[in-house]
Amino acid sequence: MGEATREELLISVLANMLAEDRHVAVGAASPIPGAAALLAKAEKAERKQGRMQVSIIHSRRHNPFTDGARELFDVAARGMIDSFFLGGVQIDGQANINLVGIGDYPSMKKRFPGSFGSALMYYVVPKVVLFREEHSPRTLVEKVDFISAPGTSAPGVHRPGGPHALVTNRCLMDFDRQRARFSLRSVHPGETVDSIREATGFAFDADDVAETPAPDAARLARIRQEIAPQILQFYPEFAGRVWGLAA
Amino acid sequence: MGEATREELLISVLANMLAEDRHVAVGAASPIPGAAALLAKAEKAERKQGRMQVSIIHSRRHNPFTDGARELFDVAARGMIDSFFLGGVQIDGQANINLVGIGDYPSMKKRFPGSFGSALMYYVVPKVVLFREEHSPRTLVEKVDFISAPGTSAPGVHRPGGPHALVTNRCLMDFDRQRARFSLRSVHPGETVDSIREATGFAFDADDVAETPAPDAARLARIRQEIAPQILQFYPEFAGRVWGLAA
Amino acid sequence: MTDVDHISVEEIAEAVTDGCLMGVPADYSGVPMAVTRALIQRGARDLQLYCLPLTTMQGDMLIGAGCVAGVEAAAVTLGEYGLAPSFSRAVQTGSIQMQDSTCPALHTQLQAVEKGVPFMPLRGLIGSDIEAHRPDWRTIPNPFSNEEDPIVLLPARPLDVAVFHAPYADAKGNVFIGRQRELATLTHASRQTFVTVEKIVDGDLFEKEATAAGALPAFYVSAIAEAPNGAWPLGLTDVYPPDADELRRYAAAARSPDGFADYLAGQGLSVRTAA
Amino acid sequence: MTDVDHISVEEIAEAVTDGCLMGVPADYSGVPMAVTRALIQRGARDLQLYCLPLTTMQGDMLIGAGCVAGVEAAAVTLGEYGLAPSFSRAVQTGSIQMQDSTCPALHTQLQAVEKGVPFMPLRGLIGSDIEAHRPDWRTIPNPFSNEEDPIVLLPARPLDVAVFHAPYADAKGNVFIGRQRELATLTHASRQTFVTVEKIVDGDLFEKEATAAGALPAFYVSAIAEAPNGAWPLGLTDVYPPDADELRRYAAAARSPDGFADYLAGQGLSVRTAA
Repeated sequence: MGEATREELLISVLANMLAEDRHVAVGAASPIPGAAALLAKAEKAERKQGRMQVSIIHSRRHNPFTDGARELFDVAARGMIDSFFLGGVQIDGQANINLVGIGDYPSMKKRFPGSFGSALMYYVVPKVVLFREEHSPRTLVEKVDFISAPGTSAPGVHRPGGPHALVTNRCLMDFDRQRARFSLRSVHPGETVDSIREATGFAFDADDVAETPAPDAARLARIRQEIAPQILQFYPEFAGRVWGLAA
Repeated sequence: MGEATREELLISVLANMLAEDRHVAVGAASPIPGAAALLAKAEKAERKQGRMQVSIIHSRRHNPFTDGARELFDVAARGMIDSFFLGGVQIDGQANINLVGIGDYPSMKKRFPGSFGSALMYYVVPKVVLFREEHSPRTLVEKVDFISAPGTSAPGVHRPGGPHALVTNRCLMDFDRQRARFSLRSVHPGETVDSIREATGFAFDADDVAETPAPDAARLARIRQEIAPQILQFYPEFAGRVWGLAA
Repeated sequence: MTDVDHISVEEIAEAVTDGCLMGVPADYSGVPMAVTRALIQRGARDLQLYCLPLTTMQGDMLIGAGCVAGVEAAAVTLGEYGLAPSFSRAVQTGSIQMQDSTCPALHTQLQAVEKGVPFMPLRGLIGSDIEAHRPDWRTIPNPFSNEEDPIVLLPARPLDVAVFHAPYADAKGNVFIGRQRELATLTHASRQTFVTVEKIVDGDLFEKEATAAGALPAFYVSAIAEAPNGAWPLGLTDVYPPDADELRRYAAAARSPDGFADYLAGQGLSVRTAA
Repeated sequence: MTDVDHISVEEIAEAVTDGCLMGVPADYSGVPMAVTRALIQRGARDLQLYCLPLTTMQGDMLIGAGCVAGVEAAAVTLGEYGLAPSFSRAVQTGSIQMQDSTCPALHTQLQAVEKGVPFMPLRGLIGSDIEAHRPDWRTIPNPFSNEEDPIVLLPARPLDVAVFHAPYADAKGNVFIGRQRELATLTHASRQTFVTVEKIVDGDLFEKEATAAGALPAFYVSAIAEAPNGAWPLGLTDVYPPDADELRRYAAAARSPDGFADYLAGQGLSVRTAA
């Protein structure tokens, strides 16, 4: 079967966070979160712990919405989406995320697409997983240049949701909403607490740091045999690159 | 061809008010307004003055809405319905309408169904035609027992729409929104200003009162040959009674 | 594999617990009359009916049978068959609490739930006696206007349960609602939604965009029961018309409490005796 | 008889007048690329794009061609083909006014128009730099809460015109939109709506509830143009996929102004010279 690839490790890490969910939503162009959600759903079904709705907006087949493009946001605002994934051009130590660009707003030095749905989703989805593969001082910064959505809110602001964890190519961090601070939970194979510190532009805690566990053989087999063919249907480029599959 | 029946006279009177409309909506169980709207649409088309959308909620065929039961109200609130019809258990001299019941609210001496959509439609549809066949001191009262929707609103209240006219079995009255007062415009055959005063529970003006004109031969022929068969499709009982048609 | 549990009409009636706030569809949306009879059968009590936006025979029967404590509606009527006799009696004797509303307000208060916001504005209303009797509504000055412009805010009204009847569900539990999109809002606004259907069909409504457009997705549905003719004696759009004779019979019978009780008895049902 | 006028793609481009506020659909909703090219052809200028909620190649081309004065969007991107180069340049040089928003806010501001209300509330937003740069939004204390509970009200944003592409219209002018119901809201919120379709089909979508469910009624539509392959090189759900090669070609070419101009020239188009 061979070792888990980097992508398979990330799929496994993300799937762990979704194990108990009833509804996981995945935005556009997110093959790794999409695969993680489908994996978590399959494992939950096997454990006979009930159904999991996986809504992948990018995929006609896995997009269950019939009330137009606003329905995802409506469902989320009602608290009915358990987990969602957000990225960021920049993410800072308070878990503020920036999807708009680098430099001074509005002209910016480098403009990126924009905030998408983050300025609602980050507030209302109980478990938002920040997922950014590139882990560098350029992406993980002291303070973002533009707050697409803040990591925490003032008392009194309706904020049932927020950041749960940050997953990168190098590690997994938890986020403590009370203290507005990240805590290194596990480093991926080849990384150390020091290498993470070096690659990170913000301060974080680092007690009880483990190595990120690779998926066991059963899970790895499931990813390759059961999940990969599904991913092929709507992320053909990704499935080709990671698993050598062709549509 | 014969004389116009009472129902045909009313259809003709109502149709006159709709001649220039782009969108007329008709609520449930309103065969006479429904027929009037279809007549006005046919005549407007013949005059080559453009299209008229006639939305008859009761009829699957003439109900054009696909956004659920709220769509009629949304369209109306945007000011896109030109004319609508409302009735009333009671209608008073200030054009307040009561669809809720007789006596003291909430228990009432006699309870009727309720206000339906009147508490929005009456405010936002530019030309609301009050249509109540029974014309008696019991229906046309000094002051309604319950205001389902008021005839006029205080300055500052968003009120682009409101009462345009009152049509009954006996007469046609205009409503002056500035003065909040009805004015007798025409009496149907067999009625006089005095007979109307006797049958009406509220005071009204009566200058320049004409006799309500019967539909001319061409219009009467159109009602019977073109409109009646359409009405048969969704008001079979009415079409049977008035025109002897059977589905 | 279906994504939704299949249960019986009686189990749905059990799941609609006494005292709950129940969303009730209009006569054109698919009225769950089989479940209505099962609710009377089980002696349901203290139901609060939230009508979207009106009710006909369903509400009148539940009220007459003693299952209802309160009604919020824009109308309770038998339509072309006349006034709703049990309802009128119950209002006049004060045995139910009637909260008068207007169609768009009933839609709007569920839209607010749907959207996860605490309120939504609506035009109209101001100066009506409906508004005068709704201390739960709030009028504010429109914050976007420089001139006087009062506007009513309606609070979100989350429902405990919604029940409706539909032509069919597919093998996965997706329900065909067609253009009765008020059923989607009703479902979104309810903690639980139970659906009875004429039949379960093979296939998946989501396979084609053309059929997906009329589907309510399975993940919103708590459970489904097959109930052929489940809207009878009311009709089901494009499937069967109302049973006019039966509706006339009901309208006549319900004019007196005895006649109503006889009508129920004819269906093996009885009026709940007071607790 | 059709209920809607049939005109040409070029006539639609004429009807989208310079300086108007134009509603623009997302890549999954049916993007009117034929009309986009016709707008560039006629030298449209000062368009204000309101994106529902994002734009891809359509917005980037219009910006690059000099047709756009402002953009309100949750994102402008070529998606898997990378950043939107003309957009990024235009923001960086200040040649367009960018009003950053977020998907649900863009939906909500049109829902407010749809409902005929001056504003609608939305959760989230507070404390973001999006909110900080939107003086047109207002935060109020939730009037239904006894505790501190600020909530943002978004003003209704009526559009001058909306243009989108759909699989087909029927003989009466009813347009199939399937479950892209954001196109219904877009239409409801626009003074005029023009639709291009792959083809006009016989019959009437309203004959059956099953097809009526996916229809936008003809009376909302100002005019229709037949435009086979009218979304190309973008895709049209269930009809054809995006033309990945062409999109890649565009993404590469648009990286420089010269490359962009060459790409346009390859389609017989050119960048509008400044007035």
